[in-house]
Amino acid sequence: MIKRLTLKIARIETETKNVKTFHFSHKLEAEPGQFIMVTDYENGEKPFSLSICELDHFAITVKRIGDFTNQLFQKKCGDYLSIRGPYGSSFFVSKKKVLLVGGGCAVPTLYFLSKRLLSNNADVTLINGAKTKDELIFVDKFHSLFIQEYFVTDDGSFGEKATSVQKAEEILKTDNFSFVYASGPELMLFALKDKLKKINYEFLLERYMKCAIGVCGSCTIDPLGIRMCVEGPVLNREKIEKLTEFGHYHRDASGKRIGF
Amino acid sequence: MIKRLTLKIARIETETKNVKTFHFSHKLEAEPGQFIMVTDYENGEKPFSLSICELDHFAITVKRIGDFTNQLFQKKCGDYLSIRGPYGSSFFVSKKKVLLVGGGCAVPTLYFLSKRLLSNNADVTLINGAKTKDELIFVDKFHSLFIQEYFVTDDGSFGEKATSVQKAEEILKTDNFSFVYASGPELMLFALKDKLKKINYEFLLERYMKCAIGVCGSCTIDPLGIRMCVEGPVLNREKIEKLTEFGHYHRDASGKRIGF
Amino acid sequence: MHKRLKIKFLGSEIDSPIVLPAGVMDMSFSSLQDAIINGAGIVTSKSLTVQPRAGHEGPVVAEFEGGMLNAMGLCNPGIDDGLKEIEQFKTNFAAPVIVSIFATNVHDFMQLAKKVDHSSAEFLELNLSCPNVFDEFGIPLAASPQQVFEIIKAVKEMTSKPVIAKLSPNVHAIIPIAESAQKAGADALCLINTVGPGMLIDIRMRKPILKNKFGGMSGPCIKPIALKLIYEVHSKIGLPIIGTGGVQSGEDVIEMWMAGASLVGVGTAVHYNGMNIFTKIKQEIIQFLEDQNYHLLMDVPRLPSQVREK
Amino acid sequence: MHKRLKIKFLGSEIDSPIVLPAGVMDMSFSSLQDAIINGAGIVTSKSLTVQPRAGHEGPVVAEFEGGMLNAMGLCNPGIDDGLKEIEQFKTNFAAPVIVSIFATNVHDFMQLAKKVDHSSAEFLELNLSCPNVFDEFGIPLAASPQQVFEIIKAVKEMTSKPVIAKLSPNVHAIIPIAESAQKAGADALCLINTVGPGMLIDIRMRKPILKNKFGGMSGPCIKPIALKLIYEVHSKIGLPIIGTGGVQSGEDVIEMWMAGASLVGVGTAVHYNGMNIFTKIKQEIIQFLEDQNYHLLMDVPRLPSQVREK
Ligand SMILES: Cc1cc2nc3c(=O)[nH]c(=O)nc-3n(C[C@H](O)[C@H](O)[C@H](O)COP(=O)(O)OP(=O)(O)OC[C@H]3O[C@@H](n4cnc5c(N)ncnc54)[C@H](O)[C@@H]3O)c2cc1C
Ligand SMILES: Cc1cc2nc3c(=O)[nH]c(=O)nc-3n(C[C@H](O)[C@H](O)[C@H](O)COP(=O)(O)OP(=O)(O)OC[C@H]3O[C@@H](n4cnc5c(N)ncnc54)[C@H](O)[C@@H]3O)c2cc1C
Ligand SMILES: Cc1cc2nc3c(=O)[nH]c(=O)nc-3n(C[C@H](O)[C@H](O)[C@H](O)COP(=O)(O)O)c2cc1C
Ligand SMILES: Cc1cc2nc3c(=O)[nH]c(=O)nc-3n(C[C@H](O)[C@H](O)[C@H](O)COP(=O)(O)O)c2cc1C
Ligand code: FES
Ligand code: FES
Repeated sequence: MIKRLTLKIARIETETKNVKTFHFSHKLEAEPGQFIMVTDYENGEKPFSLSICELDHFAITVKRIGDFTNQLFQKKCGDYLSIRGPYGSSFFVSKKKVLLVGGGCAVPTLYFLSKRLLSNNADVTLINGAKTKDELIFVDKFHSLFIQEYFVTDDGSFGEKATSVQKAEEILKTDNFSFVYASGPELMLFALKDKLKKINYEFLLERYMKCAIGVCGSCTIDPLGIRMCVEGPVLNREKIEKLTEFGHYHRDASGKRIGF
Repeated sequence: MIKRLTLKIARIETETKNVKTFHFSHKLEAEPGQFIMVTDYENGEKPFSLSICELDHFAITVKRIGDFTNQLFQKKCGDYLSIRGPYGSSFFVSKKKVLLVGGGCAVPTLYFLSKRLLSNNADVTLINGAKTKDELIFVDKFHSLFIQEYFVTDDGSFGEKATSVQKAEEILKTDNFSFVYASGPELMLFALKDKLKKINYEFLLERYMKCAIGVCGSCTIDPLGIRMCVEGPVLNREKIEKLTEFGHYHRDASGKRIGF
Repeated sequence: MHKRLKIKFLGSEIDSPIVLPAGVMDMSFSSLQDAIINGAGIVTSKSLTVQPRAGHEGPVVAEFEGGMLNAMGLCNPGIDDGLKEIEQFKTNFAAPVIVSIFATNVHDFMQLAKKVDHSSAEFLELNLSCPNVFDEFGIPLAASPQQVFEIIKAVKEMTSKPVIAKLSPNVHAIIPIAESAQKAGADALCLINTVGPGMLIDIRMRKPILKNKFGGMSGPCIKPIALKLIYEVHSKIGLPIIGTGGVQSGEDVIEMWMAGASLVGVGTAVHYNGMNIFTKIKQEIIQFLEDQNYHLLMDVPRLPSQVREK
Repeated sequence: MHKRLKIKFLGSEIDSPIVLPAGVMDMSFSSLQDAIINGAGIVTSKSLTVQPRAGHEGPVVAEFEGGMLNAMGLCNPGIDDGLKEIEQFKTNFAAPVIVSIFATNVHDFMQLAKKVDHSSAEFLELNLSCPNVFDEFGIPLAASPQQVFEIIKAVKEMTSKPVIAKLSPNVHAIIPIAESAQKAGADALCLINTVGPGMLIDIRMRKPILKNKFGGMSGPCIKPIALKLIYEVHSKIGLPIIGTGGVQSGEDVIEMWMAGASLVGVGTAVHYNGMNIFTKIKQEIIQFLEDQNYHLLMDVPRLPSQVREK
């Protein structure tokens, strides 16, 4: 039984026009890739990956997209939010030379991962990609870490003009990595998968979550039937290769299939 | 939550015409003075002190007295009994020179205590008393321990003709003990208490038990209101001196007061 | 500390919101005293009947994850001896006492109520909901709005002491029953009695664990049911409520309070932690009041209780 | 190993007594398959409705000592898409399927039943007892013997598949309802749906934790209630029973069996342990059979079920 925590928002950081980081002063024992369920008891309850998880505080980084996130953006420092978790699987923390590929607002979880990789003495390279300059996030935060960074934007407004996948393909040819981690839109991940013929990897996939404790079945993925809230959201190559659903469809709140 | 154990009777030993020891092959973590609740689901459920508690087995020693114990005496080796516990407080295990005073069928718990005292290097003296020779129990078992023993019977049919209390008074005058333990009929204990003006002691008192988990209130003792199934059945001098009920009355199954 | 937890209940000022509920550690004046010493504000007697009852044969309790079953079978020394324990309690303590009574017909309830009326106890509680004497007495009275009405009405005529009706959670609609109680003149409600009843089986001996087969569920796992019923009744019926069921911490007391309880019973938790659980609970309530900047427990607001359609 | 756990149920031979019950890990053909791979003998679909339902907003679950509350709100893709998942399951697996349906009136139940009748599923289950859609639909149908009778009667005319009626534990007398179901032609009963419902409160934000306020209780703490009702119904009504409620071990399955269940649902325990709990449970059943010298699960006798007076 995971106890629910009702915490005051300790600090709110504006990352971009539509992305904010919400900080909480509480020690949460979590691993990179894991997520928490967040609610204000008014507008539903939604999953968010941990972007920061230190000894005495943690944070989530949220993109404004619909009802829930809009309401979240109205909250002020000192307001209460209720959370439960951490839930789900986490990234394997390597000791070697690894490549992190992030797209859009799914990048922050790779920040938490980078910190753990670095403290494990891994050699970390990051591709941080977005459509345009204004949507690149955590640029400063990653900058303060001892990692190799590449910034790419679809329109070339910051860093190189390329997609994360193109950049990854390029680097993987020249450099010798032992593992790839990726978090981003599903079609980006799906495209990336094709480029990773010879290397081990883990992806963070998002599916509709309701219970987040592995009982309701909302988040299962075909044809393995595994629960993305427990056995996911981080899946390894072996599992991803067996998925028929990945890159093609997902299920909505009612369980109906929705194509990508 | 204490888990119920349903165990086969491993061995039945006949101690006297009306006393049997029931052995079970199971490791029970218990302290001397503690008791278990025993049931066959047919004839009620009753408390019995542990008389033996070794690494791989334990036993209770039962006097036939009414419905429940009569039925228990019909059981054969291999029959199931269901038990829960151990429950209640236990005797302080001294390292010094101590006197154990037992009366009738309440003596066996002092055997378990003796074993623990001996392994704690205490110097143990026992008075084992009964009305008559046939009612003395555990004579052989105590005999095999390195303790100083005195046997007394009211009619002198075995050992000295005396009550346990008389004998205790006598020994306490001549010898130097640091602690007294006693288990026996309440009026014996009540009489003994008067002889123990200057020495620390613990008595095992019996009260009507139903839940044995400290919730129903059947076993409380006036005026402390403490629960004899949790804070008892072993009480120390400090508590016993405060009791107005001790030696005068107890409560039956309905809670009605019954005089001794 | 004590001042902050004072509660007004049916005209009395009570030192602490914690109630020792019927049937838990209340067979003797001593344990009632022990409850007060440890921090209860009110104590309830075991449910007393006209004649003494030895109760069911054992096993009378069985534990499971989240709670316990009990089928004590209403053991009690009878109304006369039971009231003697109350009088003895009252010679030393001023704390208010609720006498719980149980009967199976209006006549006995009236007779019992009359005796309580002559006692020093402050309140009378009607146990209309014991689920453990089904074999003997059938479906609890509290399942029938009609019977609830008749008994309370009759009892009210026998006593000037405030009457608390203890209801059963084991019905599919509580409101009609609570309404009946109110119409009949009940001064307060006690919610809830034990849940179920339930059963557990010893699979090796192929026997129900309880001699009575069935027993009422209490303990932490029934708290959600208690909260739901308290909230529902508080939203619709304007009677003070003693909230009972699964409470084991100060935060649980606040939860009950927010749901609509005025006083809070702590029963089974005594088993887990002994009577000094009351001290712990009181400290935890104070802690909450301080963290949340409330001065008094009475300042803590209830849940916004949107009145719901039936 | 498998042979020893075979059960006859409504004319079918089932490989394992373990049922994946409605609403637990059954939104996709994949998770139904996963249940079979891990050792379930039958799987049940999520309760399907005429139209798709997104269900309640979150939080939809809340945990407490001994169990959890849920108020999913009957989210499901609707009968048509729901049955597609079943057909996809059936292309790979032969294991029997129960399709659960939910509606609020006889007409919709009939329409749903007709569709299930045309599907490859073996059994039809009527969810008459969801406690989580009270606001929308009022008191569960299963609280009224009359309604239970009408719905089952009507459904039986729409389908030749065996019909299982899933009843509510939240009534003060189950027998009249089970009798109605039997008279109307139900082939089996499923006991029990979730208990309560219950409620939990966040005392810092002063809000019910569930968005729906109330949710049904499941998990280990409801097992005693399930056992009691199964035992009671089995003693008096001659219908096979799917026993569901709080089962998490092989010994729990035996307990359900002794109380009178023919098959045993394992729901919430999947949350605690994942689907491989089924493998563990099967091993534990075999262990018990061996220890107690039974060859088959079907050889294990029931509790002696003394028929009790009402
Ligand atoms: C494991 C996981 C980690 C996530 N981490 C982050 C994160 O760190 N930062 C972030 O901004 N977002 C994250 N998300 C997505 C986030 O949950 C959605 O953005 C949010 O639920 C949108 O809610 P809304 O009401 O604002 O928008 P809506 O209008 O309700 O939905 C917009 C889209 O969000 C997705 N979504 C909505 N509800 C859910 C749900 N219950 N479960 C999963 N997806 C949902 C759907 O794709 C939907 O189309 C994560 C999702 C998952 C599954
Ligand atoms: C802590 C404790 C330890 C005990 N240890 C032993 C022991 O090691 N060996 C032994 O032979 N006996 C022991 N007893 C006493 C034993 O419980 C009773 O002998 C037994 O309950 C008698 O049951 P019955 O049906 O045979 O007799 P009944 O005819 O029912 O009762 C005879 C007498 O036994 C006592 N008794 C009955 N029921 C209970 C009960 N539920 N709780 C307490 N006392 C009861 C009463 O004094 C009663 O008058 C112990 C009692 C207690 C409280
Ligand atoms: C051992 C036991 C005996 C009980 N006896 C009575 C009783 O005599 N009368 C009554 O009204 N309630 C009785 N109850 C119910 C409690 O008063 C209380 O309503 C219930 O246990 C729920 O609270 P809890 O979870 O805090 O124990 C009894 C409960 C227990 C556990
Ligand atoms: C998350 C969840 C969803 C459920 N949904 C349904 C449902 O749609 N239809 C139904 O008949 N029962 C539903 N139930 C009830 C279960 O089928 C089962 O009867 C109940 O949970 C008790 O079993 P358990 O303790 O093993 O979970 C649901 C239970 C849970 C926990
Ligand atoms: S969200 Fe319910 S099983 Fe994953
Ligand atoms: S026997 Fe119930 S409190 Fe001691």
